[in-house]
Amino acid sequence: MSMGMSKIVKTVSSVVFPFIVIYGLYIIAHGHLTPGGGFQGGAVVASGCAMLLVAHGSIWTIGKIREKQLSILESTGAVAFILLALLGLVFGTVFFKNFLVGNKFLFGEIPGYLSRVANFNTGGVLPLMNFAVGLKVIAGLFAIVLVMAYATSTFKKGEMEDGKR
Amino acid sequence: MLEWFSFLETFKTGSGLWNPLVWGVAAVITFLIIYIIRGQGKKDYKRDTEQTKVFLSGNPEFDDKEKMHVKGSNVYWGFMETLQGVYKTLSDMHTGVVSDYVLWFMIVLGLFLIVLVGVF
Amino acid sequence: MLKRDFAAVIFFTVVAVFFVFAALLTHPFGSPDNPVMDDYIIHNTQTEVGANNGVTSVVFDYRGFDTLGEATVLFTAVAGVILVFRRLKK
Amino acid sequence: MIYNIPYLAVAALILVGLYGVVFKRNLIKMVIGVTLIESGVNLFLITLGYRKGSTAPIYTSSPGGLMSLPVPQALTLTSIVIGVAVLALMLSFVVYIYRHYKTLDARKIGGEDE
Amino acid sequence: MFFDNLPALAVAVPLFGAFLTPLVSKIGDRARNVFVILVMGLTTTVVFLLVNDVFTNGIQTYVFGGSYQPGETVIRIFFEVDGLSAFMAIIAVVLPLVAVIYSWGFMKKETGLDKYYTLILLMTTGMIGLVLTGDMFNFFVFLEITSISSAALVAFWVNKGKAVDAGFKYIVISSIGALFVLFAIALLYGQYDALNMAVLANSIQYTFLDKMALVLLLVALAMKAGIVPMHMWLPDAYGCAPSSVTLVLIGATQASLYGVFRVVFTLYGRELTTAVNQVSLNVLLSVFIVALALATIVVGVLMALKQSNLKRMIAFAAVAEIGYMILAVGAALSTITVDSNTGVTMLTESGEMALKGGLFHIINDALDIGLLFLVAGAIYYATRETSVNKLGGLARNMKYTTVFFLIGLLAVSGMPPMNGFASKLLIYESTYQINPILAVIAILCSILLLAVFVKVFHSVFLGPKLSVFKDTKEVPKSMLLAMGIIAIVIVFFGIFPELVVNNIVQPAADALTDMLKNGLYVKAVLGVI
Repeated sequence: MSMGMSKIVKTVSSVVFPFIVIYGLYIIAHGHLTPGGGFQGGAVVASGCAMLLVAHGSIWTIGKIREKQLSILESTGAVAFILLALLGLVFGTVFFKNFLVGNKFLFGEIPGYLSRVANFNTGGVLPLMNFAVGLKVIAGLFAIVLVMAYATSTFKKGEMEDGKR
Repeated sequence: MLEWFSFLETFKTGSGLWNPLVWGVAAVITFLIIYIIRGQGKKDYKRDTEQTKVFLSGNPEFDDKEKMHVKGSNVYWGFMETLQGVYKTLSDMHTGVVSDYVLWFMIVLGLFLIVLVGVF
Repeated sequence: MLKRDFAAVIFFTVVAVFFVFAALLTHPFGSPDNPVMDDYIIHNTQTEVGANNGVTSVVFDYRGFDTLGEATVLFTAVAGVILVFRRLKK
Repeated sequence: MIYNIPYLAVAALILVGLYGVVFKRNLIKMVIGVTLIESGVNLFLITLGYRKGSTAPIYTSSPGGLMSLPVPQALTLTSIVIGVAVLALMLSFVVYIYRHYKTLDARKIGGEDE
Repeated sequence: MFFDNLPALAVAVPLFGAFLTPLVSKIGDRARNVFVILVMGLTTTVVFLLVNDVFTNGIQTYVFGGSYQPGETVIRIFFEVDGLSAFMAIIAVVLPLVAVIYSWGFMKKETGLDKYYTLILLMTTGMIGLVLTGDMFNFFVFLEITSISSAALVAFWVNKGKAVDAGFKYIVISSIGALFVLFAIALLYGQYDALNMAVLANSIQYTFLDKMALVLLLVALAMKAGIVPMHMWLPDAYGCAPSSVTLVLIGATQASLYGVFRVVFTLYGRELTTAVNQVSLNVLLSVFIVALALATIVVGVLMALKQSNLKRMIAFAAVAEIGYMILAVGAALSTITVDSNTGVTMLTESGEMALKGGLFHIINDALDIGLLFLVAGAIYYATRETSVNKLGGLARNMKYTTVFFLIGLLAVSGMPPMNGFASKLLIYESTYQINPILAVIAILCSILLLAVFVKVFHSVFLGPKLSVFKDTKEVPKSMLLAMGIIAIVIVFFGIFPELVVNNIVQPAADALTDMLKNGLYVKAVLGVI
């Protein structure tokens, strides 16, 4: 598995990969309007990345992106999320206050009661949080898969010894 | 809120009292008395004679001090020997397998369910 | 091992019986009685949060703190997995 | 009573999971048991929030009418992500245990003491 | 703004620190260590301000993401900090602080330290959130954060098979426990459509499903607290984890114990005197809890006597100590009566004393067992050896460590004038009034506990100098500092027990009894009961 699968699989997965990513990003972006959200979309994108990992092997993938970079990316997402929550404390009154609702500027519009029209410019901090969580989930899930795949592939060659410390 | 004497208050336990400071003073006095009594002790005590030699139930003393060290498991050997049956049961309980841990959880859960939910 | 399996089967049955009873005694499927909290959310998600999606408004607004905890759990798992698969030699 | 069949499915899932953890010796099967318990609990949360004839609690082009309860769905989402995290960590431990003891039999690894 | 949001900041600060640690560790090792200690210090400050606030002004509630007036429907997540939460928060924040200081020297030679510190901070977050939250599902989330991070840390030394095995056991046990907790929460949610503890406490009827939820919560949390016969994961986890992690794990275990108290006294507090078939619930629960507690004490002590691995031995002693806490609280539970004149539910005087003793013993146990684990870690650091059969004569090499062990030994086995004596005296006297047999067993086991540690002291520190440990040196200063802090606190608590009981323990005990007397916990949220 460390060396990847056949040429056909590699090519097909490379072709399908952008569509999966776009679909996942669509789910993330429309989280406050349609079913889905940061977690679901993030899981879609991460599974797309995992598909590339399976097709091309862990050695190839770790050459493209290292788990440390993913870890930093994930930290960034988490920090963005908690900062949005803390901004509620600064601009609003309490932690996790939805301070963007009703500001007419950024995601601030309020849909009418029982309105069935999808208005992207609504939801307050919800879309922003969706993006933060989406980034976090993409990086986090992919980091887990990548680390496990890479570590188990190196096990076979005996790079990581289990000798006495 | 804190007064200075609150540090010195006696600790009440419902029916008894416990004041560490009084206890400390008492301990010091006791040690003083013991020291005085010890001072009255034998006058024919001499250093570096037969009197100061270690007495090991009549066994000879090893030259190599390391051999005299009592290993941890050998302390309370008799106690463990007497309670052998209990320890056998206890060791059999601690199998070190996750399934058994979860099984114990299930047993306690079952007992609680029978008594607290089923019977009452 | 026989004693263990015997105890396991007995208590497994006990737990099973109580779980089945709990399943039968829960409110009938499809008709929760008087869900005050959820009805409030359904009616106010558009006006209070400004989102059409009720679930997302719960996830990120009404129970946003849980989501922070959930994100933390994922973060913890990533840190744990990287810690477990780290290189042992400096 | 007959309407409670989904809850019986929940009980069955949890019990199958417990069976896997208690009676199976293979570590991977134990992990599967834990995830089955988790699925059972998630299913329970979701079924608690269902209202007969209702739609998802999303207003965008909804047909109108009753909506199912949103809170259990959010709780399930949280619970699923937690389950993924637990699963990842458990499997990494299993990988290392296999690496070290060359077996997945729970009775042959570790041992209680000294 | 700062002082209004203390409950949220108590969780947000360590969490933010944990998210930032991977970024900060790019700068360098030293910067990371300083950063982590600063974050922990800041958290400690915030928590102490919050605790002070709670002890002077009563229960604090905090609503996440909105405002709330009594009388409205409870929708959002609440933090509800009463005396017990504040008391546990002190433990939950002090132990990691000491552990981080200790780690500076102890973990110097290890790799993967940025993740290690991240996980320690996350564990702190989990414990603080666990004890402060007033929402059942939030409780579950924090329970999972605590267990996942602890499991990863238990397996820190992955090249030892036993450590990974212990980590696996720990995570299986704790995730099953947490899942049963979640199932119980779902049962309650299905009936009352609420997740807030105060709302649930107000509406619980003690139906079949409520009973079932009570049992599930009780047993699952008891398993996480390490109560016999579900304690077997605890020696594995405590014994294999690095000592600094074990110190924090003690806090995690006690946070689960807090969950037991919270469920019994607060969530089901109003139903405790319900009589079913002429037996009232509190007596029934009390019989069960006391039986488990006695089993915990006896098994813990007897197994501790048998162990030859130092850390496992202390771990079994920790099991026994947990038994003392729930013994006291279980005994207190049986004394709940309804005053026939006023109709007020209350504990008898000996019951209140037992409650106080049990709660006081929680903080004492955290300190005593923690100090012993740190000493065991110091011995491992200096000699790379944990078996008491191979150690000996270390007092000649490690003077300070010996003194710290002696203090811990005296404290954990309840010798005057240490803090363990004060709390155990409370437990003995009050349980003697409730049932003399309990006190007798407790005292006997305490003597055995002393025997266990005297054996360790004799075989590890005393005796002739062994040639193997000729070059053994005293441990680094940061480790000595960490042990010194705990030792000083132990001696202080021992010499001024009344001060501690009046100012820290009494509010916690009051928080439990107030719920029985007038439902204060519910009133703080709903306004009325």
